[in-house]
Amino acid sequence: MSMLKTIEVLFETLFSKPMTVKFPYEAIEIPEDYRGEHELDIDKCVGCGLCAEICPNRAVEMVELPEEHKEKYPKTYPRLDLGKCCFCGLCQDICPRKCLKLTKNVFLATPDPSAVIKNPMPKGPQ
Amino acid sequence: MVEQATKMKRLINAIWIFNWFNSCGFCELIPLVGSRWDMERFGMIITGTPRHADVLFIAGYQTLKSIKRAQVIYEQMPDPKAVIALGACTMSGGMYWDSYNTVKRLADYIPVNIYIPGCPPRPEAVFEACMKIFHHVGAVPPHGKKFAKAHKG
Amino acid sequence: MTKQMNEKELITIEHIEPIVSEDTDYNFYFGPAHSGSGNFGVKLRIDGEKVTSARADPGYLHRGFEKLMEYRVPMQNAVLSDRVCILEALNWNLVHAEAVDELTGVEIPQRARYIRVLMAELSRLQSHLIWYGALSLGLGFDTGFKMAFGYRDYILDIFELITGGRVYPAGYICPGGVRRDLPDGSENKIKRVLDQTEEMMQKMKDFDNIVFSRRTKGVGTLRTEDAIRLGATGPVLRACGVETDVRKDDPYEIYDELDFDIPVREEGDAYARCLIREREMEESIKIIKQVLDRIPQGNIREPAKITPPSRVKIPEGEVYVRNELARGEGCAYMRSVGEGEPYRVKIRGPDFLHMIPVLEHLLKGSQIADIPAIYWSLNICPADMDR
Amino acid sequence: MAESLHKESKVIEDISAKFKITGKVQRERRVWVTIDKDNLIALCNFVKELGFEHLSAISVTDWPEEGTFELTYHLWSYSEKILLTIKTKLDRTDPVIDSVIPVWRENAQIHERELHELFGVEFEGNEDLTPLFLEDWDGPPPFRKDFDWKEYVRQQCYDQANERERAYYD
Repeated sequence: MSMLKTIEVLFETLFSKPMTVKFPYEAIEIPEDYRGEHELDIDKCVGCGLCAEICPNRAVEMVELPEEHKEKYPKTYPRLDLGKCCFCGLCQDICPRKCLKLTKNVFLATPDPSAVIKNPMPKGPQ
Repeated sequence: MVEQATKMKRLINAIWIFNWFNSCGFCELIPLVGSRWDMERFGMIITGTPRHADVLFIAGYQTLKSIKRAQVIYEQMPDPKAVIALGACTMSGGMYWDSYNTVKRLADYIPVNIYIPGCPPRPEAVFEACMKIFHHVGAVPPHGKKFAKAHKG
Repeated sequence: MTKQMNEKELITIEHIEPIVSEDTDYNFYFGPAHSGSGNFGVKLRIDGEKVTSARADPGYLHRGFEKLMEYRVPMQNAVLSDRVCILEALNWNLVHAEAVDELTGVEIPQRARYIRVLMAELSRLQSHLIWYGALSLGLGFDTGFKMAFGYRDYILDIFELITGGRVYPAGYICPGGVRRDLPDGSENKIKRVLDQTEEMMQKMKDFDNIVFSRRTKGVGTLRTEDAIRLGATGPVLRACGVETDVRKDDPYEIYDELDFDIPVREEGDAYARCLIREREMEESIKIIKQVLDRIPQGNIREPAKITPPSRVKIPEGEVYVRNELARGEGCAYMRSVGEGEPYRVKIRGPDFLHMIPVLEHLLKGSQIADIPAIYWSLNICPADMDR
Repeated sequence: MAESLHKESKVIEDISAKFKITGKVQRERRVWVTIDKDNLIALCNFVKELGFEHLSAISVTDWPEEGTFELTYHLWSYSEKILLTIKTKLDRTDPVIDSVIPVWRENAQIHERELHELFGVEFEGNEDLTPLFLEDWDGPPPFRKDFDWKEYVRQQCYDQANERERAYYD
């Protein structure tokens, strides 16, 4: 490769914008239906259990709510264990009521594994 | 406890990483090392031998054969060290929960400082985990029955 | 000071025993943790600088894939199937989806066929970029490594846009079609990424410097009859002069309607394999452009809703699917007895034969310095060898 | 589609002229042939001359109720561009068959070594049947149907009391 070629490539890359995304200050825009952390809309959920059945990793389990919400939400609702989940989105596609949605949040790092279990909670004021 | 934390504090600006990537992590490590995310901006450099490494990146499932090597690597690393486990397979067996040859919980074999769920986790999640672990290091005992007792001593 | 030493202690040349030839014969483990790929070891027996014998030591990634698929329904298997070889997830999705489609005999909508080929070719493109990065890392050429993985990231943005996941499409190509439709505006995003990849390939040609060609030319040459006897397929076989490509010989999906040509070379050495893969990237870009112009409208999956696992039934039958992956010929034999789960799935990745017979044959008699060039010119991925 | 099947049916005629087989053409470029275990090697040598030089895969299907292993040899011919699958059955209690190494050298050797480890099939004539993937595994051959992985994993790795692993016990 002749020396001229090297200098040309050198200047070309010297003045072109580097392709690095400087993460904490700038970030690439995550597209609309990215498969990240789950979000359950408990009012629409009828507790049919299809998401627990289709999940390949058995990360979804149907559980009751704690006592104080039992009378308002008597049925069983999906509890998502993100430690087992492979974020494939099958539960989101199979849900007949479309109440389980995968959001764009990916920042889930935790020192202890039990903190990633998402129990179904009503979206109340508390 | 305190002296371990001070030792770890020195670690923050230059984090030398040894990656024991079984399979999934490898395809997510490349963007980290590549020029798009470029983890060397934070002083995170991949070293060839565990002897120079401070942080052990373990990603993907570990088979019975590869966990033996991972333990040897963990013991070879000099003392102020941290272990970052990427992916769901390290927390609970993940997608291969019913496979006869994979390790279900990494914490039984290697003390893990921080887990990153995700299959595999995004580069941003890995950066955020590194930020988390290195800012309040020492306060968090490594997770794992066998090793937690040793840590208290 | 020297006078006090008596003659006995003076070491003369005759006292040092000559190194006899069998002392220079030792074992060497080409360690499991490589910089370029998953975990895989080769036990080498080395005499001086030459490798006298090599023996592959697989098993670091063995998770019993074929039996895991016997416990899951096809939709769950689709999610599982993109973890067979992590570097070309969508191609393995296509292998699994085609096996189930041929068993169920369902008629795939035409639009889904086009999207499938589009995604498979994009996955081949990014897999070749990984190969180029890993090979230049193995040869110590770090500019190529950083550049290849940087440009691959743009293709991952397309995967993220279309399938929702950067690296794992999570069964995007599923039995019956594809899981999601192309978001609008993705055509020109794909075209922009193709231009960036072409710009990178232009740089690749400029970088074709002495170091790169000197270290791979004449290294790891494979004769044609050895290649066929050892079971090499794909670029490794085309580098030995056999003009065969599963997309042309055993066409699947819509490959018989597209026109692309197969690069073939005669030398059969590592450099020929590199040139073939560079030409194949240009072919993939040509295919993607053709597919983008001809995508018809229509729905994207035959049974539009996902049937719950309890009511899924695969009709009885057996089928053998062969696909052209970036590394070679990936095949799946699926046997079903009418239940929801397949009765037996046999997956044979191209690297099962590239990493054990072909690699052992090539490493025998090569120099130690050539091991990385041979190893990464075969574009190996231990995940689909161990399964 | 049907009219272009003469190439495939010609392969079946050539083979059935010499051997007692039951063959069928599944679709274009797919020919399935069943033969009994004894003259498998003769058939393999014959089809190798016919041009089937690429051994794509060897697979074993385990039929516990019938007490048989079903071996399938998938062969591809670069010249004819047809995939021929040879299927034989062998007894499950002592699965012994003679190896096809004389026909397809190292390619067959590595396939047989893997099937020996995962299914326990004995291949006579294949000297190197050492374990391939598993290191010091003393259990039964793992891919057999009677070795249930879910049971094995529940005893080895999980305990029902653990609230998080309850889901693995359906």
